[in-house]
Amino acid sequence: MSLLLDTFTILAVLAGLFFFAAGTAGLLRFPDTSSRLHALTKADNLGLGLIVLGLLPQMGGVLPALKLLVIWGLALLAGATVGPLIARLARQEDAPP
Amino acid sequence: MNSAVSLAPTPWGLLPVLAVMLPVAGMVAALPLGARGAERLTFALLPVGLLIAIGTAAATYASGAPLVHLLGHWAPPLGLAFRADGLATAMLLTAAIVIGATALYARAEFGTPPGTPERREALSFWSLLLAVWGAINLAVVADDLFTLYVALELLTFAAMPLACLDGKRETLEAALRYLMFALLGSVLYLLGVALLYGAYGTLDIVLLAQRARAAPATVVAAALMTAGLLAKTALLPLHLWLPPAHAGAPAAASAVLSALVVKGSFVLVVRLWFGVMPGLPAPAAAQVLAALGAAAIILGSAAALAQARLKLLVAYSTVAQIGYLFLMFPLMTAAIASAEDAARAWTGGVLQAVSHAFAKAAMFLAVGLMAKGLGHDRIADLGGAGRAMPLCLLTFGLAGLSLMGVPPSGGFAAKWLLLTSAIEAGQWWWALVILGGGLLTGTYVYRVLAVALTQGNGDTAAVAEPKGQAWVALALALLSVVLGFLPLGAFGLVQIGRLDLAIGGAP
Amino acid sequence: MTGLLADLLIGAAILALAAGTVTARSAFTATAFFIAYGLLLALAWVRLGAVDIALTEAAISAGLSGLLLLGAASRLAACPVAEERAPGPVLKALIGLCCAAVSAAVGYAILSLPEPAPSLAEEAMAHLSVTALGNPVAGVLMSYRALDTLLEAAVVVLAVIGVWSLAPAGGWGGVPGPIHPRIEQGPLALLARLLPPIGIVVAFHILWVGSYAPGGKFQAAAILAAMWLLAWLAGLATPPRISSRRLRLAISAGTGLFLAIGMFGVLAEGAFLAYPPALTKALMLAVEFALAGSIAVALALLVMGPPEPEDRA
Amino acid sequence: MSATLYGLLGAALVGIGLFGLLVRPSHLLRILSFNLLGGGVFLVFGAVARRGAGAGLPGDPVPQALVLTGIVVAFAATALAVMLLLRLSAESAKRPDPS
Amino acid sequence: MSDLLQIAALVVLVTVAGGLLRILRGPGVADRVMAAQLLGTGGIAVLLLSSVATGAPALLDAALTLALLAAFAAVALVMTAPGRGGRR
Repeated sequence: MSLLLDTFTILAVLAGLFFFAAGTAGLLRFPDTSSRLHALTKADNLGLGLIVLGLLPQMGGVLPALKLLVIWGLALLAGATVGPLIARLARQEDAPP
Repeated sequence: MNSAVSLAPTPWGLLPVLAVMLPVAGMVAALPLGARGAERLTFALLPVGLLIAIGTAAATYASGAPLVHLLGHWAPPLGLAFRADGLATAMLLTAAIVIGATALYARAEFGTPPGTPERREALSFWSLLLAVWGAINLAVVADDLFTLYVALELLTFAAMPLACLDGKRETLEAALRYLMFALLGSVLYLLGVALLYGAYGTLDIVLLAQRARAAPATVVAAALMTAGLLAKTALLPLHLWLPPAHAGAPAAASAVLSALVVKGSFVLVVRLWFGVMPGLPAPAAAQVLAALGAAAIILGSAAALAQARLKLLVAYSTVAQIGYLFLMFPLMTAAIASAEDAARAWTGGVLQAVSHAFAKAAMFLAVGLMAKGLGHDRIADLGGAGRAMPLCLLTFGLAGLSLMGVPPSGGFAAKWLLLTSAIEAGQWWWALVILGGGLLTGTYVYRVLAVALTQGNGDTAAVAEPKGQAWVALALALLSVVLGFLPLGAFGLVQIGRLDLAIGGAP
Repeated sequence: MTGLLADLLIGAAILALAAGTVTARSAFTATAFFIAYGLLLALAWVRLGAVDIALTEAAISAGLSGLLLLGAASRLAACPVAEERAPGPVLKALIGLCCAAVSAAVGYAILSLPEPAPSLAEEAMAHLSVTALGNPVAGVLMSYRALDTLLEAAVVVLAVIGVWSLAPAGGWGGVPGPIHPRIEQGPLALLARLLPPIGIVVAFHILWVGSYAPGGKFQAAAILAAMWLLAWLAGLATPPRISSRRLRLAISAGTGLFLAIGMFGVLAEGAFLAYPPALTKALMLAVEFALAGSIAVALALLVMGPPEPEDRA
Repeated sequence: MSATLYGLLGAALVGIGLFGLLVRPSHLLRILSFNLLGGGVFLVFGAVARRGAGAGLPGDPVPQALVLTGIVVAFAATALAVMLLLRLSAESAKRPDPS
Repeated sequence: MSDLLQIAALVVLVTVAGGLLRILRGPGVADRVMAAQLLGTGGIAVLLLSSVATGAPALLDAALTLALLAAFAAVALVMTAPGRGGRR
């Protein structure tokens, strides 16, 4: 059972790492701001989400697990809020004043 | 272990704690009480604070050993101690008197009569005055280097708004420059504190005095802390912030800033050099400090002489008088062999700090009245001021005597002690500086008096001197003169608890 | 091995951000660097085994200082101040050399620190049971060096007085800081409504665990202040006027209570800030909660700034 | 090992902050530099604390507690400096520089 | 397990450091804000991974604080960004 859970953790964390790496690569390589934003949101939401998912079985109890979920929820909320604001900022920057 | 280095709690050890906590409590309460309440609270606390200071001095003198209190019964190095030695009691008394006089003086300007709405200046002034008082008391009685850091920050945070209380652009600029200097100074000090803790595992001054060795960390820490504290004390060449900040503040604030605030960091330099590391022989560094002091005396006095405005003259005079304080350093380190010379230099330094506090506070208050009465503070146009405002001019003159070092005055006693100590120690060049500084001081004081005693152009006839305020200033000036009449034996008080005596000279 | 790599990576990133901050062209860019610097510093504190400090650093450097400095940068862009004179290239190089010398001296001093390092860890742990606390850092803050904490609370009160005393003419007694228009919809309005309740719960949690685990009043206060500021930015919460007696009491209450308990120690135990053993836990809890509230209010007010003239508001 | 590393990082930050404080003409950048400098000083404390690990603790709690106090005090200092600067800018806007 | 998670934390740290390059390079304000956002999320991930790896539950609280404050900092950045007419 424990082996199964550990394998699950490792797989999920690895997947999370992949998204983080992809997000950063996108942030660095994509040519324009809006596609960079797109890449970042993916990394943010999915990367952290997968890591949280992977770590859930490793938590000793319900309360820490709940805390983990709250942390992810907060990150999602922040991403959802800041994303559109950044997009607006990017549009303003791209458009000539 | 002798009594000077003991950290056992003593009877009456609570007095220094109260000396700190009462003004701090007053500052905290000032906010909800409002300007009028803060003013009344200040006047209620003043006599209590003065009594506590007198009590501390009496108890210290009677027992011949510093008063010690362990906060929460926790002994250093884990806990914190308050330790009121002779230097601390002298400063506690000075602070109580200067704050009291300033408060009496400031009532006319910052008072809130019943029924009038609260003014910004009033609430700020009374709460900041209490904050300065608490902070300076803390800076002289705390025995822990980090607590002293907090004291320095309290002092800065209280002094900065006082310097720009009038909200004019020039004073705001001066205050910003002051703040940056002061913040840089305290952060350098804090870095030194970190290194000392890393090297010795304690920040208590008495324990450090026993443990400190001439290791690289100690030397770097001492250099950083000294540099930081000098920036806060405004020793030349780190003095640039002082004249605009002290001259631009309201008179009552200037008095406190010049008389007390710069002394807080000075006392810390003394604690560092003769408390934390008395065993470290650093004659070259002490010579450098004194050389900076000597330069401050000469250049500061010359700059004062060149000023066209009276307030700036008084502010530059502070730059010069701070220089005298640093002459004690090489005399104390050179004279480790001769206890008598070291004692003389120590008393001279402390007496200089105290007598300058009274004289400079008196001078700023008097000058403030003159500037207000005449509507300007241009020295060239002071003609007739002598007739219109005789008390103020008398105050200026008496305070000037003490600053010059003319007998009999507190300033004379201080400078005489330093002078004889310099000659005895074979460092006659400092004696020349003291004499030269006195001469320059005499010249700029005379210059003001000479103009003020001329006839003038007649439009000063209508100027009335606010008698109450003028008497307060005069009383301070008289005090700085009277210090010189005290028999030298009375100054035995300031020798109590000197850590360099207890430990100094030991390898 | 991974630890060393992580340390090197964090260290290099912090250095790069610090260098970026001091060389940045615009104040906004510099501040963005500084916020990132604060976040990374929090990671550095975790690596140093100081989770208490990591929490504080994240909340204060990256959060409150960030907002304070960003707000200043945007307002200064609108009406700039005469700058100090920049030193010439030669002087600049000279200053650079001096700064490098200071760094080298401090580095040398650190390398020369004695081995084994002097430490109060043993002593702090030995007496921890007396303090009724399980977190040694809290023990230092609330018991061994309670005076520092008390004075620090006083410093915060004094800073509020100092900031208010900078109020321009015509503003005394008014609402502190610039006034933000109410944001009714959009993502920000959502965040400003959703985040504060969560933040308050988290702050209480951090405050509560502080007695036996990393956390405590400063961290909780910084989080609470940030939540209030978020609602303020979105125009949802107008702070009370600074003439309000209640607001002023809220600022002073924590420090006042701590002082009173300190004096109570004199009467009951014969030493300032000594807690009677039977009451230790209760008194400490009271101080923790009161200070958290007062410091939260004060920190938020420090970011908001002095009241502005009524006619402009 | 990591203690020394972060100690040296702190020393480097002190130099960087000091440099910014002394050479940048903008007041706001000076205030930022002051904060960098402060961060460096706190890291030196952190290194000292880490070196003193013992009694089952990851670090000496005393310097850690000092840093907590120091961070709050440094924040208060930053707030005062920033507000003073903003007030100065408002006054300068009212009355342009005579020079 | 613990070693693997520590390596994972290191990898996240590397990607975060990569994202920092974007902060340093810019060019636009939006890019800098994005990179700061990534830094926040990455920091949370690092803290979570090390919390499990080293068995230090206190790091969860640090992650929680970081999550709250990262959102706050990002909002502050966006609201005060140049070209938005300042805070007012």
